[in-house]
Amino acid sequence: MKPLLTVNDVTIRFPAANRLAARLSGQPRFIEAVAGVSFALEAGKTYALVGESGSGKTTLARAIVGLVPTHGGRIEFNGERISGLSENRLRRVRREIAMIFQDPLGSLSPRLKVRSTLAEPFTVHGETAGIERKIIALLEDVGLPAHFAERYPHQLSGGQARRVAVARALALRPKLVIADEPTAGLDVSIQGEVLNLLRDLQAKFGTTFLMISHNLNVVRHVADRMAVMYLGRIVEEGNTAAIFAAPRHRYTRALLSANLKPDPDHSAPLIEVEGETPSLLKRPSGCEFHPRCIFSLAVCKQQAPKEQIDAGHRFSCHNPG
Amino acid sequence: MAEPEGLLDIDNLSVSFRTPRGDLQALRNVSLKMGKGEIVGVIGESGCGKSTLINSIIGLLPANTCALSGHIRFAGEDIVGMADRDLRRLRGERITTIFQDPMTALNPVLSIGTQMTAIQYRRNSSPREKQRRTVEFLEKVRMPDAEKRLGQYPHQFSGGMRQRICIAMALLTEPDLLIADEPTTALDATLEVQVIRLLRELQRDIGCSVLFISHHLGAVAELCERVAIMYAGEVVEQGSVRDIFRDPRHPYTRKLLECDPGRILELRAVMPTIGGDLPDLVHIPKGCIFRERCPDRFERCSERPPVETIRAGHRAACHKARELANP
Amino acid sequence: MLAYALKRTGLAVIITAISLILLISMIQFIPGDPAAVLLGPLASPEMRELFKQQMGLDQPAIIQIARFFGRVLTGDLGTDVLTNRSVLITVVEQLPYTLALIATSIGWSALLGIPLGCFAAVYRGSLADRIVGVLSVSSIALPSFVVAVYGLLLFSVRLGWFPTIGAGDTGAPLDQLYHLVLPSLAVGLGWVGYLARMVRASMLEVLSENHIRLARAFGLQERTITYQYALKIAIIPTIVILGMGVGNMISSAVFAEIVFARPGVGRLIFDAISTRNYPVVMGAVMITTGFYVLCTLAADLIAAGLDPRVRSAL
Amino acid sequence: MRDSTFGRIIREPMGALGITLVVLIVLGALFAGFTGYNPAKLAMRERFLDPSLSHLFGTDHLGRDLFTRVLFGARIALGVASIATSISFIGGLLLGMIAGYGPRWLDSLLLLFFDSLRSFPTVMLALALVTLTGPSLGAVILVVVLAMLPGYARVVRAQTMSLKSSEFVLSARTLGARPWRILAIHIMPNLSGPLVILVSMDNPVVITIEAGMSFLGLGVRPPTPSWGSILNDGYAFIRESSWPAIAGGLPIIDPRLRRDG
Repeated sequence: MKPLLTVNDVTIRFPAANRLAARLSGQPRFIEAVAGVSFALEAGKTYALVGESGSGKTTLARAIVGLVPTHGGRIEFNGERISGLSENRLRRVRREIAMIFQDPLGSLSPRLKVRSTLAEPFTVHGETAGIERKIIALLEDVGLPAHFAERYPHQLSGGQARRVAVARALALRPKLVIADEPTAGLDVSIQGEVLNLLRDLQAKFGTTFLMISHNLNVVRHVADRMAVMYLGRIVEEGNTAAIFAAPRHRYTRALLSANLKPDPDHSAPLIEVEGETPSLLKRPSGCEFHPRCIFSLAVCKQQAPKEQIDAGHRFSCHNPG
Repeated sequence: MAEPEGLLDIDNLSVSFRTPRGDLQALRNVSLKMGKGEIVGVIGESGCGKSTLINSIIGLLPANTCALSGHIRFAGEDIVGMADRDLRRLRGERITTIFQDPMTALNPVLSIGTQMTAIQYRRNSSPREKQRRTVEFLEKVRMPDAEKRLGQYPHQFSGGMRQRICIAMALLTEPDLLIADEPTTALDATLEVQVIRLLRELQRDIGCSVLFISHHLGAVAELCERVAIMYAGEVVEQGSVRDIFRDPRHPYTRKLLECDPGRILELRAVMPTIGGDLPDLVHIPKGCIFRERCPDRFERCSERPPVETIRAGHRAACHKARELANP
Repeated sequence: MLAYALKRTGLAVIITAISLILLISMIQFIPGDPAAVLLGPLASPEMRELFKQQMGLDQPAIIQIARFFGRVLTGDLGTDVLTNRSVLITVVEQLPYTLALIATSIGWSALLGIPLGCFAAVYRGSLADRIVGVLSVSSIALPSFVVAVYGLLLFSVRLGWFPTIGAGDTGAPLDQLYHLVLPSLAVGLGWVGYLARMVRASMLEVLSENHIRLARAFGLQERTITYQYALKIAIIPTIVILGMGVGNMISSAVFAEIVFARPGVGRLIFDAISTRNYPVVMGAVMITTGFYVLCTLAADLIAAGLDPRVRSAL
Repeated sequence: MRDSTFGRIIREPMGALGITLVVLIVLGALFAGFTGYNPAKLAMRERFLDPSLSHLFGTDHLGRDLFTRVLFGARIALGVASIATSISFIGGLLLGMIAGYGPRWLDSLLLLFFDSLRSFPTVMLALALVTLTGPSLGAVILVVVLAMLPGYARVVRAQTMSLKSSEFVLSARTLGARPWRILAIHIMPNLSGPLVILVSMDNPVVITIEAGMSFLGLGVRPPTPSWGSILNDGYAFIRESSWPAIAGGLPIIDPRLRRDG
C-alpha cells in the first residue's frame, strides 16, 4: 500500500535570533530545528511524533502544511511533491490537509462567531452552496448544539473551543489531519472527550491523523506508529506497542522512565537521563544524546550512530537497550 | 502544646471574590490538616480553587476578595485576620513558595545572587555569610559552578535551572512549610522527575512540610504521603495516597482516576470521560456540588452531603461514601 | 550589547541620511515653484532663474541629493543669504541657548514626574493617586505656547516677577537662570504629567508580574519591592520615552523662544522664514533633526545598558 | 461593550468634564454663526472691551467679538482635526498592515521611512515645509498627517506582526485563505479598535499642531479666526488687554481634559 504522506530527509533551518551577534561571536548563523527527518504515514492510521520542548516536532508539522519553508529533502502527499510549492499551488493541497493547533482558544479568530469560523473553509474554497446546513452538521459532528454557532470564542470553554477547532479542521473532509498537542492544557476529564471525538471521526471518515504530543500516556492509547524526536532528529521510530514494550534508544527509555505512574506502589525506576536538552546552537558531538545518557560509551562522543532497522523498528544508538 | 504534631490546620475556610456577575464563592468550607514534616498533595482540575487556597495561606489574596471566614492556624497562630506585618514575618521565613512558571518567577534585572541575598534580609549575618549560604543552597539543588554564577541574570539560565534556583530560594530560610504550586507543570517530563526527586531529598534534609499542588496524578503518587482532592472550591475527599488511589470513595475522585490515561493499562478505543461542565460558582447549586456530573447520583444528593470518615484520616464528602468501595 | 549598539548606531545613521533626503527632496515633491515662494511675488523671472541656479535647483534631483550629501559630510550647510556667513556657524552660535532650555526643562519635569508616577502606582486607587491623575491629565492639557503666553501674562505682565524677554546677560549665570524660569516652565510643564502617567502605567505593569508576587511571597518589604525590584524595570521604558521627548521639547522650545524673545535655534528659523533665508532654515532643521536622532540613540543605548538581557548578549 | 466603556468614561469626573467640553466645542462650531457678530468685521471703537453680556469674552485689538471668533476657530480646529485624523488613520492602518504582513524587505523599507519621518521634530517639519509652500490650511493638514501617520503605522505594524504568528491566523492560512482575506477578516478587526482609541486620544495633539502653526503664522491666513491666531493676536497686545490672550488659550486647553489612563 502506498503511504499517504512521506517525509524524506527533511531539513528545516531558522536564522539565529541575532545574526550580527552570531557573526561576531563565531556562532552558527542558522539553527537546524529539523535535521534530516524521514517517515511515512499510512492512510487511515494515527501516527504520533513524540518529543520534549525543542525537539522540532511542531516545526516539522508546520512545514508539512506549508507554514514553514523546508531547506532540504522532500515531502510528498498522495505521491505528489508538496514541499517548496508556491502559496497558489499549495492552495489545492490545503483542502486535503488540515491542522488543529495547540491553543484551543487562540486558534479561533476572537472577533468571529463560531458560524463564521466554520464557514471559512467553505468560503475560501468556493463551496458556499448550502453552507448554513453544513455548519449545523459540523457542529453536530463534534457534539455541539446548533445555537453555539452564534457564540464568540470567549464565550466557549476550553473543551468547547477545542471541538470547534476540530469541526473547522474536518469541514472539507481532509484526508490528513495534523493535530498539534490536541490535549495539552486540557483537564484530564476533557482530554478523553477530545481523543474520543478524534477517534470517532477517524472511524466515520477514514481520516489519517498525524499527532504531535509530549504525553506518552495518550500516545500509547491512540497512535498506531510513533517517532521519538530529539534535537530535530528522529532517534527511534516504529510500532507504538513495540516501542512501549521494548524501547531500543536510550533516550526513548529515559522518556518512558520519566513517565510517572499514578500508582502509589509503583516507584519510578532509576532515572536514565541527566540534565537538560542542550541548545540547538551548540549541538553535542557524536550521538547528540550522549552528554545526558548514563549508558554512553566512548564511541558515543565521537561518532554519530548509524540507523539500524529491526523488523520495521528503526533506531540510532551505539548501545541500544 | 495542644497539637504538638500539627503544623497547618485549615478549618472551615471560605473565600469569595467580588465579580461583575455577583460574588464568586471560590472556596467553601475547606478543612485540611498537615503535620510537621509531612508531604501533602492537592489535586484538582482548573477552577477548583487551588490558587485561592495558596493565596489564603500566604495572606496574598487579591483586592477583590469580599468574604473570608474560617481559620488557617499555622503553628497555633491564626493567619486569617493576622496583621500584615505579622504575616510578612511568616512569609519567606517560615512559609515559602515555589510558583508554576520558572521563566517569569525571577526578577529579570537583578542577578540571582542579589535576589537570593535579598530574601535573607531578616538574618543578622554578614554579607559574606549570606553569600556563603546562597552558594551552599545552590549547590544543594545541584547547580554547577554555583559561586561563579551568582552574578548572572535569570535569562542566562534554562527553565530547569531557574526552577532549581526557585527551590533553593524557597529552602534557604529552612522554612516549616513549603508550598509548591504546580512546580513541574511547565517542565519537560525528564526534568519533572529530576525536580521531584530533588524536592523529596531536600525535604528529608531540611525536615519541612510540603504542600504540593498539582494536577498530575503521577507526580503526586510519586512524592506525597497524603492527598486532598478538590473540586469546584471544595475538598471532596482526602486521605493517604494509598487509600485515595486504591479505594477512592467520592465519585469525582473515582472518575478522575479513571480518566487518567496513565492508569488505563490495557489499550482501549474509547477513553473514559466526566461529562458535563463545572458548576457556576456565582450561583452555587443546592446540595452536592458534583451532583450534575455524578454517575451515582440519587434523590438525597440534593441535600448537602456529610463528610464521612471511611477510616482514620480518610474522609469523603458523599452520601454514598460508605457504599462505593472498590471490589 | 556590542551587536545591539552597532546595529542601533548604524540604524541612526541611515535614518538621519533618509530624513535628510526627505528634507531636500521636499522641494521636488511639493507642487508649485519654490523659487516663487522663497523670493516672494515681486521677484522677476530672471531673479528666479538665478536663484535656482545658485541653489542648484535646476539640476536633476539625484545630482542635487548627491551634491548635497557631499557638502553635508564636509560640514558645509550652505551660506546665510543675508550675512554671507556659514550656516553651520550661525546655527551653532544659537544652539547653546536652546540646549540650556531643553536640558533645564527635561531636568525639572523628570525630577517631578517620575516620583509622582511611582507614588501613584504604589498607592493605586488612593486619593493621592487620583489627585496625581487629575494633575497629570491637566498638565498634559497644556501646550507650551499657551503656557508661555499665560505665564508671560500672569508672572511678567501682571505680577512682574520674571523678565519678559531675552536670555539674560552673558557671563551672569544667575541672571540667565532667572530668564530660564518661565520658558522652561512652558516647555516642561506638559511633560510632568506625561511622564507621571507613563511611569505609573509601567510601574503598574511590572508590579503585576509574577516575580513581584514571588518577592511578596518571600515577605520582602514593600519599599524594597518598589524601588529595587519594580522601578529598576519600569525605568527602562521611561528612559526611551525621555529620549523621544527631546523631539517634542525642541518643538516646544521654538514657541518659548518666540514668546519670550529668547535667542535660540527656534527663533533663528522663525526669523529666517520671515526674511526668506532658505539655507538657514534648512541648515537649522537639519542640525536639530540630527540632534534629536542622537538623543533617541543615546536613550536607547542607555536603556539597553540597564537591561541585563540586552547587556549580556553580545 | 461599547456602552460600558462609555458609561465608565461618564462616571469618571474628569471624563464627564472632558466629554462635556468636547460636546460644547462641537455645538459651538455648529452654531458659530448665531452670535450676532461677524468674526472678521472691524469695529475700531470697541477695541479691548472687557467681557460683558454683549461680548462674553470681550473684544480684540480690532474690536472683533472674541467669543464669536473662538466659535469660528472651533470650526477650523475640528475641520483640520477630522480631515487630518482620517487620512492618518486610514494611511497608518494600510501602511502598517502592509509592513507587518508583507515581505521582510518591504517591512524594513517602510520602517526606515516611518522612522525617518518621526525623526523630525514636528515644528521643525512644519517650518521647513511652510518655507516652501507658504502658510495654508493644506500645509497644516500635511504636517499633521506627516506627524501622526508614522506613529500609527508603527503601532499597527507591531500588532499585525504579533497577530500574524497567532494560531488563528496560521489556521486560516492552512485552510488556504489568501492574504487579503486574512488581513481583512482576521487581522483588521483586531486592530481597528485599539487604533480608534489611540487616534481619539491624539485628537488634542492634532488641535495643538493646528493652533501652534497658526500661532506662528504658518497656518490659516488672517482674518480667518483660528485659536492659535487669536492667541497670537492676544500675545501681541498682551500689555493692552489680557482677554484676547486668555480667550485664545482656553479652547486649546480644554478638549484635552479627558481621562484615558
